[in-house]
Amino acid sequence: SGDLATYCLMLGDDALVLSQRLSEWCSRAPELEEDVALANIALDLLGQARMLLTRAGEIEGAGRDEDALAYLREEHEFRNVQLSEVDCGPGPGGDFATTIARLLVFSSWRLALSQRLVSSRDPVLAAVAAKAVKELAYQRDHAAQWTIRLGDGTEYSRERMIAGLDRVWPFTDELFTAHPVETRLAAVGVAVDPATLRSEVDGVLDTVLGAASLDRPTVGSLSTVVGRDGAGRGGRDGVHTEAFGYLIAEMQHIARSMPGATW
Amino acid sequence: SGDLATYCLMLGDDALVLSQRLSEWCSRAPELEEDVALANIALDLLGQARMLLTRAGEIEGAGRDEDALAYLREEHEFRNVQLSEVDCGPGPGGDFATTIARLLVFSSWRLALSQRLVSSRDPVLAAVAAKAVKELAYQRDHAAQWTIRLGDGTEYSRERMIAGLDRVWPFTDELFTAHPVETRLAAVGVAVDPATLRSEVDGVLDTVLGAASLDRPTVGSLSTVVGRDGAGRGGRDGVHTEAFGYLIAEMQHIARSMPGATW
Amino acid sequence: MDEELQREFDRVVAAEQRIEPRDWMPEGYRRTLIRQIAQHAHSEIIGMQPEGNWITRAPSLRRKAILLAKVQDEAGHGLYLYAATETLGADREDLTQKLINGRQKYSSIFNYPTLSFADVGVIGWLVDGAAICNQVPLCRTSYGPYARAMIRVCKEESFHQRQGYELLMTMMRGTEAQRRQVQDAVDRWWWPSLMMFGPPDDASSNTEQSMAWRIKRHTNDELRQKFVDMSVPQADKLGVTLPDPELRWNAERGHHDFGTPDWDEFWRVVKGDGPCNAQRVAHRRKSHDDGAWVREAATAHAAKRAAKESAA
Amino acid sequence: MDEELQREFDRVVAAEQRIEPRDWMPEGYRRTLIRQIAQHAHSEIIGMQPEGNWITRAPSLRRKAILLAKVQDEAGHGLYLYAATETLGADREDLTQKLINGRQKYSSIFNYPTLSFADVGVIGWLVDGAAICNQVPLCRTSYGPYARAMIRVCKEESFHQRQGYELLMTMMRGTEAQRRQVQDAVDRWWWPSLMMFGPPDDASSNTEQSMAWRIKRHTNDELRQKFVDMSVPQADKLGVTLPDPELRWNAERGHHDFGTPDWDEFWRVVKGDGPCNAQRVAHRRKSHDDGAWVREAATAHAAKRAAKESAA
Repeated sequence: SGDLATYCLMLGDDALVLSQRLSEWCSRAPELEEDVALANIALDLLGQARMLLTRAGEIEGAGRDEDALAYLREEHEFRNVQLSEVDCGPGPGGDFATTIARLLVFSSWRLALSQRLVSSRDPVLAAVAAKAVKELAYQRDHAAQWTIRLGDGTEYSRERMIAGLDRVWPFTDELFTAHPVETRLAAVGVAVDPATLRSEVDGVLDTVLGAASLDRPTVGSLSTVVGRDGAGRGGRDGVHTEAFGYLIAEMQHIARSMPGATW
Repeated sequence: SGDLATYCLMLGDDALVLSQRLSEWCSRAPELEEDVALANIALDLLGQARMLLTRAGEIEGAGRDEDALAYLREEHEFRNVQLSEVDCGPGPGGDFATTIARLLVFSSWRLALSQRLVSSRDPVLAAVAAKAVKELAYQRDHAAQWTIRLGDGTEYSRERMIAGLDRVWPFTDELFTAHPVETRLAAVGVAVDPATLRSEVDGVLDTVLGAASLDRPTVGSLSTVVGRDGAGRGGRDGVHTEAFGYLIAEMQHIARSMPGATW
Repeated sequence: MDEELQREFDRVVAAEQRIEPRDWMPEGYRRTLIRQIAQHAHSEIIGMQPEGNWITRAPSLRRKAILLAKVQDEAGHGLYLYAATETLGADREDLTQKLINGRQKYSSIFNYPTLSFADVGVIGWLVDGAAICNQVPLCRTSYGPYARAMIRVCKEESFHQRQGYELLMTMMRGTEAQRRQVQDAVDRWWWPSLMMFGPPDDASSNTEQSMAWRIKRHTNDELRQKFVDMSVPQADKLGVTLPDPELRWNAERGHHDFGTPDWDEFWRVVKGDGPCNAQRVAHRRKSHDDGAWVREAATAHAAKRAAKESAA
Repeated sequence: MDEELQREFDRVVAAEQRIEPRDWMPEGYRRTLIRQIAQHAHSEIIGMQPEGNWITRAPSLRRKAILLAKVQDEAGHGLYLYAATETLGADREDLTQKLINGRQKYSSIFNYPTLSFADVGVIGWLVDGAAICNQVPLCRTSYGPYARAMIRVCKEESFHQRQGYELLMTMMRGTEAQRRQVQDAVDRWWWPSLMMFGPPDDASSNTEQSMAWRIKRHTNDELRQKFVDMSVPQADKLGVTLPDPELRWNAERGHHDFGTPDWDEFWRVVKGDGPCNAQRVAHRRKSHDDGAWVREAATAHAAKRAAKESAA
């Protein structure tokens, strides 16, 4: 059950952190329709995060609710994949194309994952996944449409889309690398071994990139930071990118500055 | 003595917050020499801030040291002028010219202030001011030289310099508006009434702008936020700009996340 | 001919019926409506900024979700209000240019900063509250698409208002620091909220014609009084003090007496020197400019696709 | 003629005397030195980023001041190292272009992220420590300006190293969370620090010629051993565990035995796929590009001023 709580944190943190990144776009999107769409996606992910964090806290049984987990953990206690935390714009680390590239990869992967989790032996995970499947299908479709528009729009938008994909691609390998927690839970039918999703997700991405007349990026994946056992460690182990600390600082500041407050 | 502690906070916070803003440039300056120069200025201001905050804490007598004051106050408890907190770059709110424009105004004002504070009847303020005078003369000179280079450089740099001055100008009135604390302390020879500095500072600025063939900006000063007594309130009363909360969040996050830690 | 059309228009308006996009209407009516609805749309869009300022820092996930949904609603309101102007022949891009060039206004209330999370609650309670007072009568306005948009907007706004008030209630039951934040926010937003109804009737232009056209239905001072009367008991229940020493119940009038807003400040802020005017417009301009290449790409792609389809 | 110059050059170098900028030197020596010093300068400049990452968040004002001063020193080191390359005829702008185009390297250690404030201390202790091991012998290198730059750099680096170690000492006396941060940072930085001495001697090229030229004075493995021997007692005193199960004292050799770094990882990171390679170079490129107009303005202004002065 320690594993199950950790697994809920992993999936919950992915959603929480990407939701936070997407909400940075609020009032900054290229058009009003997109302000509405990105806020909608951020809201759906936030909803998934709240259910998963709440569930993680319940299993843990130490009295931590969704807010204790979101606002009072240190950076290294977050278990999200690095793809979700990278600044893909509107900050200096990206732009709208980079945001779309990340959303395309993330939602394609999480949709495939959620479709399989619907048959998880854990009923809560299965229920969360069932709800998420519809939301993620919309997200993937939204990202795919923009990928095609930008890839097959103007010469400039095509350049931006290629640069955006190059920027996020190094973070894709992590999505398909099983963490020991995932391996153990997959063996008992609770979790999904993400390695088994790769060919399906690759197929989806190839279809979208094909429709956008874009090539699959050739940039390699990032070398991971090595821990004391010599094994590579990533977001699932609490090892994040430098940008993540700033995201957490902003997200947690009010909650941490006003101890004992109720909201 | 409540007034004196507050006055030390005001001047200390000005220096602390501008130092924080300037240190954002670190590794981002237009040339290495400027990386060194801006870090140097940030360091000098940080040094002034540390002496003044320490002094404020001592007078207060509640056991707060410089770190308690810097890291554990809420946003509305900071007493710095808004000019020091505005994002003038490298963030999206400005660029190098805006940074220089702010530094020119700030250092000209604070130099004039410090020159007068050297004869304060409070010996600590006098000593801090005496040390600061040399540092501020360098800062003002540095800013003046860049104002001239950018104002009388290329057509583009001239445009940027004009835009930078326009951006910071609305915050200048606050520098010369006496807060009741300043008025009371000036009456007893401890503080300086900032209104009495205006013509001297205006003269300096006019000289620099003249040498750069730039006109004095015509943009008006900002309307202040009105408090319950109907009087306008600014940074000296703890009313700040929206950008300030983000600065504080970043600055305080580690200190607040690790209670009881010693550094 | 024109006279006949004018008579029919006058009859419809006087009978409290609706003018629809294809109906004949006087040019002044069309122009005034476009300006009024555009200003309202601009206000929704600019209004996203002061509240959006707190989304990434909202101190609980529930409040983050509520706030994100609210700001999303504002974008939605902006969208259908711009759509309403388009039924009058206006062009959204043109109106946006007018906004970012400062040639059209938005509600001046959004030129004040949001300085703590309590501001989110107070904006919901007072600013949305004042907006509702202004807008409810417009649900019966003479122009059909505008009236229908206002019905939807008002419904969502009152939902937002309740959420804002509920946040303040929760904060007032919290820590001393939270109560201080609420009172401080009320102190800062009360007078600007009163100014949302516009200058006093004796200093207000255009009211008469707008009244006749049924695109304005109460005077500024009437609405302001209504808002004060509505807010006082809410403030009591909340446990906050409204920052007006002249505020008291006048049994004779059956209304609250209250002080005079600082109209000098009002005009300064309207004219551009408010604490955030430059910031709000610069933010909007930057977002619009930064997004230009995306909108161009979407247009280019749509054209390519259309060309392909017509070739097939 | 050239042969005679070469003989004189060889004599000076062999006699441990200094070659100065105006002295004759072989082209290979000049080229190798430029590359080596430039790489060192680039490392100082790129090295500002991982530590600079913590300036705005430093958890005490004293640590903020120390860190800011340290990063400023790194900019200073970069400046005088670039100046040393200029005495060899190199051009700083050209070298900067080579850095941001990926045609010249910097120390690969800076391709790892700094993930907590403890990293600032560990970089001081281990990374600056390893740098000092590498650089102290270069204070006696054959090229005068380089040797003199290294003397100054080494002096400041050992100051930085002591400050880093002192931060870690303070953190280890602090809370459990602080001790965890220190151990975690040591776990992450230990192996990359060992890699700073370069590949094992049997896989290292150019060493022999550089040794003869006295621009390299010990082999990679010698320096690595020295660093390990120096660090083990420091780690003991600190109370942290070095993440190498094979690490133990070998009384026979009078040195510590230790495990083999993961050279595959080393080469991957050198070749560009480290956690931060792309980020570090993009940051440098952006700063350089964003500053172009400022440098152009300074040049334009200087030209105007010169023209005025010559006209006067």
